Amino acid sequence: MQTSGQSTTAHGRAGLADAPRPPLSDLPSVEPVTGSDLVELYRLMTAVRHLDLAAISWQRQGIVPAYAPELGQEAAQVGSALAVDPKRDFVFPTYRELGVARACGVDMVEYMSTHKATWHGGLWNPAETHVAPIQAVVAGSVLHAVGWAHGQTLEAHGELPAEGYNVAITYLGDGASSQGDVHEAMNFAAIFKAPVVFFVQNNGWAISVPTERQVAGGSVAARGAGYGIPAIQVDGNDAAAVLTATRRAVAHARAGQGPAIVEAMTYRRGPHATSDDPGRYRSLEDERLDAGADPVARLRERFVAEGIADAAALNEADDAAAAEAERVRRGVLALGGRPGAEMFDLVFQEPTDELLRQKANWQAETEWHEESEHA
Amino acid sequence: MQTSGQSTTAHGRAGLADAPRPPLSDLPSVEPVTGSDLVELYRLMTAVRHLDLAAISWQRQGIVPAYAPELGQEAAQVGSALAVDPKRDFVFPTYRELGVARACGVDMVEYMSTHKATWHGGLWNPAETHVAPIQAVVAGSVLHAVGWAHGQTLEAHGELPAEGYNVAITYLGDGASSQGDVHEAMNFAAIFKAPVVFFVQNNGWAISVPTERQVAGGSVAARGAGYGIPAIQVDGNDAAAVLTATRRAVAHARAGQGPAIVEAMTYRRGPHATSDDPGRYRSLEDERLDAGADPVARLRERFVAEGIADAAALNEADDAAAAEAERVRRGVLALGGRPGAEMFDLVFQEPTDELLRQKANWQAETEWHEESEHA
Amino acid sequence: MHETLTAPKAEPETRMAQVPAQLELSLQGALNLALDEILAEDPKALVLGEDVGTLGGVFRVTSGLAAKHGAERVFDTPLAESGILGMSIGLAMAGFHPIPEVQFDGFAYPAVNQIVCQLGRMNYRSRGTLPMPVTLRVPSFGGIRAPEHHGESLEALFAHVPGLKVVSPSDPQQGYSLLKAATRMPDPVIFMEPKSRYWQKGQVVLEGSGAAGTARGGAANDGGGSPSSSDLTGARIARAGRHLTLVAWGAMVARCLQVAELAAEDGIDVEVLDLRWLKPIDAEALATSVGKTRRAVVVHEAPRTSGLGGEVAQIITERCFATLKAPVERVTGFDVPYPSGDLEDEYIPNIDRILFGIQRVLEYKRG
Amino acid sequence: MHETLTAPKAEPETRMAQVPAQLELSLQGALNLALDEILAEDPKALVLGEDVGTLGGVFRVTSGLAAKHGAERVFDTPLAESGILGMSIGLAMAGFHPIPEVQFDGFAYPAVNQIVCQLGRMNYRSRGTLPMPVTLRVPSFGGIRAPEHHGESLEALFAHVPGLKVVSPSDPQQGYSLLKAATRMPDPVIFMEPKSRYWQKGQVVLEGSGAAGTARGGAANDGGGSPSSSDLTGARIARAGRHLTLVAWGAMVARCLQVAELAAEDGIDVEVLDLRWLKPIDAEALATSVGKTRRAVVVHEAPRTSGLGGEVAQIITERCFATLKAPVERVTGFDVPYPSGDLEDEYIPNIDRILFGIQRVLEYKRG
Ligand SMILES: Cc1ncc(C[n+]2csc(CCOP(=O)(O)OP(=O)(O)O)c2C)c(N)n1
Ligand SMILES: Cc1ncc(C[n+]2csc(CCOP(=O)(O)OP(=O)(O)O)c2C)c(N)n1
Ligand SMILES: [Mg+2]
Ligand SMILES: [Mg+2]
Repeated sequence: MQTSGQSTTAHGRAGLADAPRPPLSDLPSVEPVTGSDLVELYRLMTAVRHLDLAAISWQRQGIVPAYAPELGQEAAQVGSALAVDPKRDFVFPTYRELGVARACGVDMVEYMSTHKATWHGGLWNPAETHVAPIQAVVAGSVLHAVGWAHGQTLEAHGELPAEGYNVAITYLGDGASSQGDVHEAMNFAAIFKAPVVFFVQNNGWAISVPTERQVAGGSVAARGAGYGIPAIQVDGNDAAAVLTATRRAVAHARAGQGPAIVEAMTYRRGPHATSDDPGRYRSLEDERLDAGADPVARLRERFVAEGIADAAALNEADDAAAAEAERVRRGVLALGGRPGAEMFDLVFQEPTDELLRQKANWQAETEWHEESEHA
Repeated sequence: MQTSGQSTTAHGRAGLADAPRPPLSDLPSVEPVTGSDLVELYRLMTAVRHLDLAAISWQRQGIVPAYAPELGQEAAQVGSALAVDPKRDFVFPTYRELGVARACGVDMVEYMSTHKATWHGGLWNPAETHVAPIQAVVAGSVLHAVGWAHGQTLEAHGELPAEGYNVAITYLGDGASSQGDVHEAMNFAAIFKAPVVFFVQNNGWAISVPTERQVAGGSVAARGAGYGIPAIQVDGNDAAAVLTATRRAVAHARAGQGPAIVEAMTYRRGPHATSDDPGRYRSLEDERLDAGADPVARLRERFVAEGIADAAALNEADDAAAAEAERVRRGVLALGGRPGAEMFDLVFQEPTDELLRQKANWQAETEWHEESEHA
Repeated sequence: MHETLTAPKAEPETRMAQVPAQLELSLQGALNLALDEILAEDPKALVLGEDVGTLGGVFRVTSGLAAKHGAERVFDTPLAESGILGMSIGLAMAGFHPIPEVQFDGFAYPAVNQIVCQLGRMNYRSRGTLPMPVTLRVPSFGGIRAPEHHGESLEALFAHVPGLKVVSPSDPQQGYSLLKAATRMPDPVIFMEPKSRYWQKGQVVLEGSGAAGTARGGAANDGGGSPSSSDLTGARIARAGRHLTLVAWGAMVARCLQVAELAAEDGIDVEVLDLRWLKPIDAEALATSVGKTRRAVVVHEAPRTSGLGGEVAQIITERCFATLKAPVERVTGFDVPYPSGDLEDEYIPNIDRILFGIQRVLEYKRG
Repeated sequence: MHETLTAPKAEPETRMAQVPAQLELSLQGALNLALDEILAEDPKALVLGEDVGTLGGVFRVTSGLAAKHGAERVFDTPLAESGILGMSIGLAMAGFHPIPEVQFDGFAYPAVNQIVCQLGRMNYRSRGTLPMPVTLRVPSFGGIRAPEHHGESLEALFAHVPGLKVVSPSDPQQGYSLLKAATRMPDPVIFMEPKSRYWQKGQVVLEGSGAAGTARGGAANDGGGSPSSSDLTGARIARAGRHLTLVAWGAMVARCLQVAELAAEDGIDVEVLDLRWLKPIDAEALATSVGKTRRAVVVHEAPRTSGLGGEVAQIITERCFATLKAPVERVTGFDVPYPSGDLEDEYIPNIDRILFGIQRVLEYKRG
């Protein structure tokens, strides 16, 4: 154990190669990623990178009170999200899934409303977008994904539909993997053969605690074998690899073979959240050595090396991303607060008399206050 | 899935051979069991068998309101308990560990007091006996064992004592393995390298739910690999095999190598508890096929086959066991109720004024009642 | 294999035609019948929990349901309460109406995180787009000499949680009618079944029997009609009286009715208010009853401090302060862990202790 | 590596000699100092939780402690609250005095099973042979515009649980003194830290500084002496007044003191009672204060229904019924999930709402 300040690093200086790997999984193979997949990945990852960096500056400018950056996790997030179909599948994010939400078509102003402290969970419609509200409880929604997925097989009355089952994908971190709910979820999923994909972003840290003091055995994917769940560990900074791995996992679940686990080995390049000070638990040198190649830069280099797209096309994506971030900034600035009445109105589908009484009292006292302020 | 009444069986008709086995573990090897180990096992298992059967009849006679039989688990319980030293180690039982408690020297009248509804947890002194109170929450004490075990390494200031660490052994069932706390406990134990043995009695059932609808992947021991915890699956009806396996696990923990898992494959031959009706979920034919050889009879046969002890010696053990059961019966009958004042006095080390006030009111109202009854 | 997920249309009518309008049933039987009818009427209803399938539940409340409605709609889960609740929430997001069971009150604690942070908040968090029509059945309270953690009273905890509704039936009719009402609600309901009353019998008027009452509250229930839905939203007068109001719920209602009979021998006419809904609490009914009797005693099994009795007493005091003749009394469990069987009669409010409470209120003198 | 487990004997005196008898400290700093002293004085004390080691806690309350007292005595755990509590219980069984932290109030829920069924009952179950000297620190209440589940008030839940003691400090002096008192107790204590007050500064008189007061309650604290242990067991008068008693705890005490100043401008002399201990509740102090003022308002952030305000109000009513001029008022959070930052000022009792409550009590007319 260390005594303070200095920490051993999450992945060790040798990087990913050292991480233990689960036995070769029996997930189905899928078509290789195409050039247009790669372009789409780049387009989205660039948009996400811009939005993410912008959000940090918005926090500094006081536009949003706090933000949890996903810097460095663009490949893991966009790559996995592109493997599902939000028209039919259902996505369960944590509090760090800007990239997932963006890739699934969630409106980014509605997304940022959580960080603006407008509404816990965000203002978008989860029932329509098939992206669940932001989940602030670590591992809080992993079981929901299992339940939703089991619902798909019930809905199908046990007959695998021609187009396969709708699939749930639930996001969790290396830290979250320590929660009892994750074990219960994996066991339930395997027992019920639920079509759910557990997508783990192992980004090396849970706030200040590195993975090796969090995940005994060293790999969340390696836990799969104990439940009979096929699992795959993937370089989470390689967008194409993430897309392929997640597509395999989704194909497995869709085909009625039950759950699958994907563990994307990546790195949280930024602080845990804007309030965090990583200097207390890791050095800049640690970060440089552990982070590996930037996933966005890496994809860009591949484009150039393989001649898939030229610099002009890539710059176009950058420009579009910058313009989008600016549009979202204006949207966030323009976003009004929610009326206080929603505190009461949205608790239940059928509000209780007691709640209506409390609302009436609140209204009376608030109006008095507003009147007296105008006076 | 089945629709009702009939169930597939826990282990399948082929029995233990079908159960998946974890990869060969790296637990240290230990001395083979000796003849006197075997005699001690038989003596204790016979005592436990008599007490267990007696307790069922006491329930029928109204001497105790309820009881959870351990019929068929004598080898697993006695075999594992003999592998630890209750003078220095600490034992964390569930509600079904009569055999463990007996082998660890707990007074059997004090033990039975729980089932007599005298005192939740039992009347024995856990601090002195190093056997924790009966735990009615499934998996409730698994984490306590990890904490106690971590305390031993803290106590030793990280220097392995010459006599090794004191070891915690925690009991859990196949059903209990589904609880999130078990996952948290295994992960914590491995992260802290705590000297703790997880002893799983996989007895095929959690009330009415067979293991294959409970334990995804089929084996609790197989989960160990995911945490980097060595695990061993053993024929839980072979007392000598259980003793050896548990000794290996204890030796591993004692030597500062961290936690270990032992999964004893056994069978709950009786009902879940005296209130249960197994006929609703398994047939007598299922039971006959799944239960395998009776562990007590099996050991007796081995004695005869190997000439370790003669029938006279074995009969002597039987007679002693019968006499003991009768002594315990009388003790249980003679066991008085606890004074109601203990409800208040034993909540805290330092009772609060409010509690003393409630006690005084209770006393006043109770005395009035008793006086009026005498009048 | 899965053909029973959607109940065939004809079945309910057929079955209903076979049962008489009124039956003598135990609470356990009434709940079982209610679940049977719910599963038949609502193709989205599901029953899940530990041992609820093949075994039919340790209290047999789900007995026969898996065989009749299919093992897909009535199913055993692994032994993990957080898992049961978390899965139910996900099933609700997928459009189902889960009716999970935790096997005993004390085993709801491992599910508290899912209940408080998820079940109670998903509708709010999602701005009403992900409703949670989940009815969580919790065999509750003590009185059966059970092992540790098998006799807890969690109503104060549940009632404090935003986004939950909480109800407890006191007899077979209430059990049947309130369970059907709860499962039809679009919001999460914690349904606390008094396990010591499971085998207690009573007349149950069935829905659709033609005998459905129209008047509100006790009148409807006592009068032999099946309560209409508006009868099921608030408290009910279990016994009318003039001198003092005993407020209770769950298993304590029957005990309070006994106490009322004993008190009547001494000329004290006690009104017994069966609160039924513990959230929202029917403040009107409390005010009406105590406005008339001017004296009240609240009875519950849970520990006294921070129990629901404080809330009920304070609601009464807020509404009836000017006319109250004495402070509201609380007769409750003590601030101690629920004791072992031998001591449970010392712990649960018994007839003597309730009578003492009544006496203190009647004899109260200001100053 | 492990030499720091037992603190070297000489260190505390050295350090104590360096610090003055009285310091200006934030609540966070006062708690940090208290933990530092506890670890130095009690070789069995341990601090554990998420990010409490290297990082020093997300609120820095454990900052520097691992470096000073050793990474074995102040250590990070994996991210699992049930694990943290369960492990603490086992450590207590092994003779340690664990001081676990859950990072935010809302993340105590996953540990409720261990808190209620194990921490609160082990002493009882083991007939006093396995005491649980565990102090669970819970950064509590709202007011910092935090994400969901980071602003909960669990005192009603904790206070209802048999076998627990519950306390909440309201300022740096209280934080320092009550944390030291709690960790010396042989029973489990839930220590609820008002996170919105962490950075609020105040004078803190240190133990052993020679300035220790002897008088009870507010006098001692206001008078500059360090409270003696008998000062730390009940409520305290944070401000004396004649016309009405405001009862509060945690972060609401400061707000009530503000309200009292405003009310004084209108000639209303408000007494502010800082309840401090939420279990056991100091019924004597409530009776004494309201016996004098004859009017009371209870203020808390938690939802109203089944909140601790009901209990406090009922205790007051039981003791002061004859002299109370009006029913006790409650000014509380609403029965809704704690809202997002933009709405939290609408949710938490604000000055206006407390003044309205005072007004209702003062203007109350019978009948
Ligand atoms: C149940 C629970 N406990 C504690 C927290 C506080 N917390 C928020 S994020 C976090 C670390 C999560 O780490 P990880 O799961 O690896 O995700 P990451 O932040 O790295 O994306 C902690 C401890 C929480 N949100 N929920
Ligand atoms: C947390 C919790 N949930 C439910 C129960 C009710 N219950 C008691 S024993 C039992 C089955 C336990 O099965 P297993 O762990 O396999 O142990 P066994 O009874 O077979 O010895 C259940 C569901 C409980 N005691 N605790
Ligand atoms: Mg992480
Ligand atoms: Mg079992």
